[in-house]
Amino acid sequence: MELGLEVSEQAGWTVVRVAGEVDTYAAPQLRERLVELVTEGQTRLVVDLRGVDFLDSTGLGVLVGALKRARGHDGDLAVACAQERIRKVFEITRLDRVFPMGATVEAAIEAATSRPDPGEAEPLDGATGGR
Amino acid sequence: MELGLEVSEQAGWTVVRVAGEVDTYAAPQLRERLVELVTEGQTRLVVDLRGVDFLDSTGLGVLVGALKRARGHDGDLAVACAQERIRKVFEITRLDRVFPMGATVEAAIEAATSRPDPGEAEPLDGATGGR
Amino acid sequence: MGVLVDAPGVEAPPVQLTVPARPEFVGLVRLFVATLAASRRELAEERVDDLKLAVSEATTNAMESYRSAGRDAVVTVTWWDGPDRLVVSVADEGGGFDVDKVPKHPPVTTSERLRFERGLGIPIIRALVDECAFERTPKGTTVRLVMFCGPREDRA
Amino acid sequence: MGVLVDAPGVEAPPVQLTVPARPEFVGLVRLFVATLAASRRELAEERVDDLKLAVSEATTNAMESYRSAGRDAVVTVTWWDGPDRLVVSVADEGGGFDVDKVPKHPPVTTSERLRFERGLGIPIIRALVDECAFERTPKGTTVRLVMFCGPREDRA
Ligand SMILES: Nc1ncnc2c1ncn2[C@@H]1O[C@H](COP(=O)(O)OP(=O)(O)O)[C@@H](O)[C@H]1O
Ligand SMILES: Nc1ncnc2c1ncn2[C@@H]1O[C@H](COP(=O)(O)OP(=O)(O)O)[C@@H](O)[C@H]1O
Repeated sequence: MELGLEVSEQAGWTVVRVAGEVDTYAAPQLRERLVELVTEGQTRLVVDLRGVDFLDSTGLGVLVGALKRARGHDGDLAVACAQERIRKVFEITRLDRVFPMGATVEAAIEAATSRPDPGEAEPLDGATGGR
Repeated sequence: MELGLEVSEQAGWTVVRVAGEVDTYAAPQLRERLVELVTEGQTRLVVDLRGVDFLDSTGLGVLVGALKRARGHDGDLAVACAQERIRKVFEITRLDRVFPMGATVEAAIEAATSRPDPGEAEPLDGATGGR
Repeated sequence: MGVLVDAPGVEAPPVQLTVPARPEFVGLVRLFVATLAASRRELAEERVDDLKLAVSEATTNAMESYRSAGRDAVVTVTWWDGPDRLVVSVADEGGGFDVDKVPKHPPVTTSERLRFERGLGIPIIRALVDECAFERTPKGTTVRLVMFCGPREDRA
Repeated sequence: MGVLVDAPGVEAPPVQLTVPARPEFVGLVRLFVATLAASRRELAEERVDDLKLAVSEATTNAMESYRSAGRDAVVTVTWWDGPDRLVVSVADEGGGFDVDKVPKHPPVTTSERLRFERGLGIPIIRALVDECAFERTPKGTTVRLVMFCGPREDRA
């Protein structure tokens, strides 16, 4: 199955709306798109996972890679996610402490901008803006 | 999967609305219901297959059995069926020549009542009211 | 695996599903077929439905072949994705039968016809697929169904 | 078939799906699990999702174990429907590994963490199922996953 990937702008952030199942088959499509965006200089990203039915470790890995890349260019990567099922995957892996997260795109941006220093490479403790 | 089976009355006919997949697993449920109805004296039956996603030879067999039973009690059994996919199964097996059929319950009843002699045990040639 | 399967360009390995010979599993077989067929985008929806029904009929027969069997009876459905065709086999070890000796129905235009509730499965299979073969195996039957289709699109 | 499967009341035969070791088939494996799990109505939807994800992760690993394999590499997923549990195994012949030697990630609170895009599959599996075992087989690995659930309802 192909992934749905729509890019738009919101409040100075680049929003990537993802639809479908982000698994080992589809994750490369997402990686490619995110790398492209950062390469084009769009380093403030929101990945909107609200239309995603399934997300596995491969999908998480792509997001971690893109986060590292975005922060390396003084940007950030926030995650919008409303479904308990998807949120759970972040919680299990404790990546909800790494990504700024929110239940809507607005909330995800808010979480990213209220972090102590969005340009910094990592949260220094568990109390990040994303929680 | 359980079959949906709803019984109602229309123009003096007993309408059995079937929903789901009528296969070897579910067909016994349909058979049981139809036998019950004929036993209770409801011998003018319309089986409404418009909510059926799948019908196989087992399902057809149940309908043939019920038709025989209904006609044996001077009744009849008409079939309402709108989907090409389901209709095709009747056509392949030429059972569209045996059952009075229509795309709606009204049309199915019309096909049954316009047959030369609805109480007769069989159509005598291919030109039955159901075509 | 026989003539049909050694057709040029049919790649190993196939996809295979084994289910207990019980009616509640025939729906899983249909889902298997529908899902695999859907990945061949050049196959029209109607033909996917045809293949689904044909495999379902063969599976029902395979399950019924075990009428008196123990609890370990299974039916194995195997799917080969060829460049120009789909090949599906349905195998049982239910004792086998001679397809040429299966009795034919009286014509639908006679009242005799209504005596027969069974015997529609094989005619339906024959009507829906492009090729079919009923092979005897040491312990049962393998039904092979072939559906021709346009050349496979490359997957991403 | 190993300790977990010989658990009391687990009936033969299992349901089994074999797919080529290619990413496009992991979706079929998930559909297989979701469909079979759905027939256990006493299993909450959240736990069906958990099992689906765990099996998907194990299948992805099994597929990746064949990185340099030929075209006949397959992954076999087997489903046992026990009275008080579901047991799923995922088997490959991709050479095997020692689960105790898989490196651990640095804590998420350090910047080191971002260097690792991989290595989340096994932690996710462990978090989601009630029991899991990574068994070495002669040529590869069999991962067994167990989900406890209420007693099975009788099917019609
Ligand atoms: N796989 C099989 N193993 C044994 N006998 C079979 C098999 N498939 C078909 N048959 C025989 O052929 C007959 C006709 O099959 P079919 O046309 O599908 O109708 P039905 O299954 O309704 O009788 C069956 O009744 C059975 O005796
Ligand atoms: N079935 C398997 N066969 C061989 N090696 C495996 C298997 N499953 C896991 N591994 C090894 O364990 C490592 C960790 O697996 P996992 O936690 O799923 O993360 P990832 O697959 O993303 O690396 C893998 O990188 C691989 O080396």
